[in-house]
Amino acid sequence: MTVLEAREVVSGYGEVEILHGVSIKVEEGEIVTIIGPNGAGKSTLLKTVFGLLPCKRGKVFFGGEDVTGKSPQVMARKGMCYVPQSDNVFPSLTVQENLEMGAFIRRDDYRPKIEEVLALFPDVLERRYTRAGKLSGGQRQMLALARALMLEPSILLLDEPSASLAPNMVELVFSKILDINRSGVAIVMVEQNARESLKLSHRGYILAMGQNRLEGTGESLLDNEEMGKAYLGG
Amino acid sequence: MTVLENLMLVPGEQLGEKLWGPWLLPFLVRRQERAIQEKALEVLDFVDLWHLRNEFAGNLSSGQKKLLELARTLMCDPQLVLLDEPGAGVNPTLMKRLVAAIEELCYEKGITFFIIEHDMDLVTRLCNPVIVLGEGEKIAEGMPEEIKADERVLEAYLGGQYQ
Amino acid sequence: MKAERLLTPLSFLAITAAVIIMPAERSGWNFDSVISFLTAFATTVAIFAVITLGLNVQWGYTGVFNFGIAGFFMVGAYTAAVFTKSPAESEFVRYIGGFGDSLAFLPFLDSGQWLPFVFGSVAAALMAGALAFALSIPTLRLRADYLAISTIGIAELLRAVVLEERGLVNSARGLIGIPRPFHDFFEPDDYKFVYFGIAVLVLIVVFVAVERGIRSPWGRVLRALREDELTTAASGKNVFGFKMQGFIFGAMIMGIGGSIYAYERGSVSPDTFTPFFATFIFWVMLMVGGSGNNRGAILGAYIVWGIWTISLQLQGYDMPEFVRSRIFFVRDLLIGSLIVIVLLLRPAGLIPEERKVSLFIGRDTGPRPRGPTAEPQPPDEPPPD
Amino acid sequence: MVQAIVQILITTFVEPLTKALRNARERYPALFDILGAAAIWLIFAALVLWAITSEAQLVVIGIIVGSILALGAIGLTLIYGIMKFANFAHGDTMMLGAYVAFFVLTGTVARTAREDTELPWSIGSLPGALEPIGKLTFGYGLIIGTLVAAVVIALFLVALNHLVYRPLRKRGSSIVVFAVTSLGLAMVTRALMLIIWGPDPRVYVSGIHIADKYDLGFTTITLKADQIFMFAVAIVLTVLVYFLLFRTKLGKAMRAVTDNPDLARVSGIDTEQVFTWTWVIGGALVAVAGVLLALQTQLNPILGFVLLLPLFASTILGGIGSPQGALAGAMIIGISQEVSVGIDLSIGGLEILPLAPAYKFSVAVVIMIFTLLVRPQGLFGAKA
Repeated sequence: MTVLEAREVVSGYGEVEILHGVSIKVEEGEIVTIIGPNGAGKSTLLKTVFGLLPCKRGKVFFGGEDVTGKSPQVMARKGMCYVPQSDNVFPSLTVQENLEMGAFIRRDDYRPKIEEVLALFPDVLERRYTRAGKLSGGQRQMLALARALMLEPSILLLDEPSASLAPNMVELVFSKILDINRSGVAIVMVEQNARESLKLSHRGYILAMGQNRLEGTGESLLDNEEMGKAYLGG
Repeated sequence: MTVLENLMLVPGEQLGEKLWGPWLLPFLVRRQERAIQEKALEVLDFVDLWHLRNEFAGNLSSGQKKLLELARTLMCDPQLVLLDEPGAGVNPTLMKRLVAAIEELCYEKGITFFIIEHDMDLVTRLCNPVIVLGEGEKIAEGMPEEIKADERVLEAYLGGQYQ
Repeated sequence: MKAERLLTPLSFLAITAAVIIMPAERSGWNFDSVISFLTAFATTVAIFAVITLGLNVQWGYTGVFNFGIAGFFMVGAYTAAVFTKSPAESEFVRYIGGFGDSLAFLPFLDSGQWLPFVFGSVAAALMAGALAFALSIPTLRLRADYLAISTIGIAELLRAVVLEERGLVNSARGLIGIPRPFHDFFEPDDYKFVYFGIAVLVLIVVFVAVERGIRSPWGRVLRALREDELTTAASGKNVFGFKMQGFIFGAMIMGIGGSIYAYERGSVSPDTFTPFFATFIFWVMLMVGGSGNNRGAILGAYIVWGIWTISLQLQGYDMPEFVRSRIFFVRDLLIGSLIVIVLLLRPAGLIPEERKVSLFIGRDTGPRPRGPTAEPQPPDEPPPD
Repeated sequence: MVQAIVQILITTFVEPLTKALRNARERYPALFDILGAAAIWLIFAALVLWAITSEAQLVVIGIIVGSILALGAIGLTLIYGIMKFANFAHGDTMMLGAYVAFFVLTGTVARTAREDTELPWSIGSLPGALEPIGKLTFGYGLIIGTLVAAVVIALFLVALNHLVYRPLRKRGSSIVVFAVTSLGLAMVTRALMLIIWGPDPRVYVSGIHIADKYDLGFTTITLKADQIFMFAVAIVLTVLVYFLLFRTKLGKAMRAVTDNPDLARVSGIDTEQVFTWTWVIGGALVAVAGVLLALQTQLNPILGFVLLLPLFASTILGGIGSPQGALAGAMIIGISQEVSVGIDLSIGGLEILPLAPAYKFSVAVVIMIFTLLVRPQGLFGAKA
């Protein structure tokens, strides 16, 4: 079943148009990676899907329902969570409070969920009552993932989860992403680290100039001759 | 600021940049302004932004902004220009123009370019010696054809195990 | 769209009609009193327009968020007063200096007071400039809102000094008897026209000086750093130096405005320079007229002072006592609401900023340097990437 | 000419100085951080020690003024931290709160500028509403009046938020536009007070209030029961706000929005709702602060603007967005202001700084600018 579908999405910042009609599709339980050169519109696509940027033309469907132009709050309520690339924790709140903020719109008792989520990330669990501003880069990324999981989303949008992390941390973050996916959450991530991310993805899209360039399974993209050209060149 | 003003800002040591300049020596300032404007328009013509000279720079597309940035550097008669990813986010039409502009500047005016870029098309077309960096080290150096054949370069870009 | 374009002339006409008709009707269509009323009105507008121009240099062009106009205004007015007055003689009037007569030792000054007048204005400009220089070192690097709070605080501090230091400028009683320029040469009845002329002359000089400065490479740097300090610094400009120059230049203009205010009134008192009157009203004038536009600043001064004056005129009409006794407060309410409404509905002001490049060259000169290209240029680029 | 001189002055004096300072700050950020905070704390500690031994009475009054300021400053710091703009209307809103309570209590409005008229019924006409409670000067009528004022001011601010600030926010206006708008609203608020209640000062309860003497061992101080009440109210409300911010979901959301509004929106927090609640809390606090201030001094429309500088000084000194910082900052400002009246800096018979009462508020300005120079993030501010 298709969880998320974006059809011919056109969007941008203010007057400037960055996406000129991009389509992606995410099936249930999939990891989908979006790669492409700088300025191709990868992050813009995520932001538009999540309702942070207005969708000028095209449609976004989530779970078969048209959610074009809905606000982030609505998206979060429907079960889509988004982790921005940077500044993705509240630095002056403790780890625990960060997670509570992740569950802000939940009306039920979310305390068991906090324990459950923290169990996934042992080294964040250790620093449960420290302020998030004092965590290391990798721990922050973990916390950001944990925060997004608090709503038990059916799909997670990740904007460059491995950006500016040390290599061993990158590995750890990717393994966590795989864990999350195995628990049944579909994942869409935008990545610069094409090789590593495509390795663990089911499918991938390559964007260039705000348009779809290539799509296929993770392996097929890695083997593709044109992939080198598309990713390295514009 | 309009595109033209952006360029006219660049030259240093302008007499009119002292507040007393425009008050006490308007004629000299005017002459200087004319010269600067002429040069700015020439540079704008060169990068094909002349028709946008009175447009606000904020309204330009990102590709046009790249051209404007190049134009800004040209305003101070450089001998060496450093470009950080000139090709990123530029559409093919503008890219052609950019490449043509760089070529002309390089071969006709003798300006040296030092370009950081990951678009191999652009690199092959423009650059004579290419230096490839990977994980903080120099991996290879040479002409584009040599580079393209280099094992380690291919590995650094796409991962050796898939080649 | 059309209504938008009519807004500026309509508001101008409405104010003009009101300031002519109201006094005329109240004086029983006495032409002379209307003329003298209008002269006084226009003189004040000219004086306040000078100060608004100074604010426009600071905020409109340099982007310095000065909420302490009252301070510079006050320093200008008091400096001019102290420099042109004769020394204090009575025990009840105490102030420092009083250099007005001591220049009489210069033989060519003996006849009149024309130099002390200019002298006082120059001193006012220098003092206000010096104050701005002193303030800019600690405050100019601050964030805009911190700068605003600091400047408002410093202006209040200065007012406290004026009020409290008895020996300085006669504290709360203020200074009276400031000599008025060329006063002795004219009939008292005609003098108001002369002073109107002087005020307008000062306004024109300041206007031309500001226009020249702004529409020149100097102003270009200011506007560039207002928009993006980093890029301007990357072009090799000394950002802090230019910011400081803009701030000081604006403050000097405010000082000059303060000096001609002091000459016009013939007296100064610390009550005038409260933040509400002496700072806020200039912001309203600039925002209504349009910041970043010198003609807008003058128009704003005209319209806001027009509203201010008209509401005072209303007092003379027959109306219920409970309204009449509150007319001053209603006026405050009007001015306060005016700026909120302007910022909500027309944030650019009546005359928005112009796109003129430089005073020294036209907006668009000459043909394309290398001649037109073969195919006509597309009007704009295809969708940007 | 002038410009050339300025240029020379800049290059010879200002630039080397600022450059050296900046370099030092870049090289030893931690050291500068600690030094800045330590300098402020030390100066304050020395002042308090000196003041307690010589001017205990003034220190006590300073604490009372400080606790009133604290209530206003907490509201201001929340608005500043969450909405990210300096609300110049806060002082006048504070005074408006005091007047609303006055109106509820007495039903008095001005008929003309100098004559009053009374409504036929008000809280004050309830049986025993004006009967003093214990040693206090006022009865339960004023407490009801204060509660009503808190509600009215909260609603007033929420209405302003919807009518004025939200459209500005939607347009993405700069902080400067917000600041000028709030200054305009300050003027509107003050004009409203002048229109409704006239320019003359008023008091809640007229007559002479008796103060008690307390023996502290080394000195005696006099204190009115009202003043102890003010201090208690301020402390209780501050503690309540602290609990709200650190223990409740709404409070945590408010802190989250202060930290990172974009991420808060992404997490599903309705930021507009948080803004509304911030105005409600800030408004209620500032209304209570206004009533307490009017009890301590008087009701006077022009006091609102005078208060603005100490309020901002407390907020900046404590660190924007930090309620405990606002409390500490307000105490420091309050005590410094009051104690400054007692300072008589005479050196060798030469009076150099006879600090007159009019300089009270200048003390706040000086402390504020000093803070901005040495430690712009304030005492409790986290971000550099």
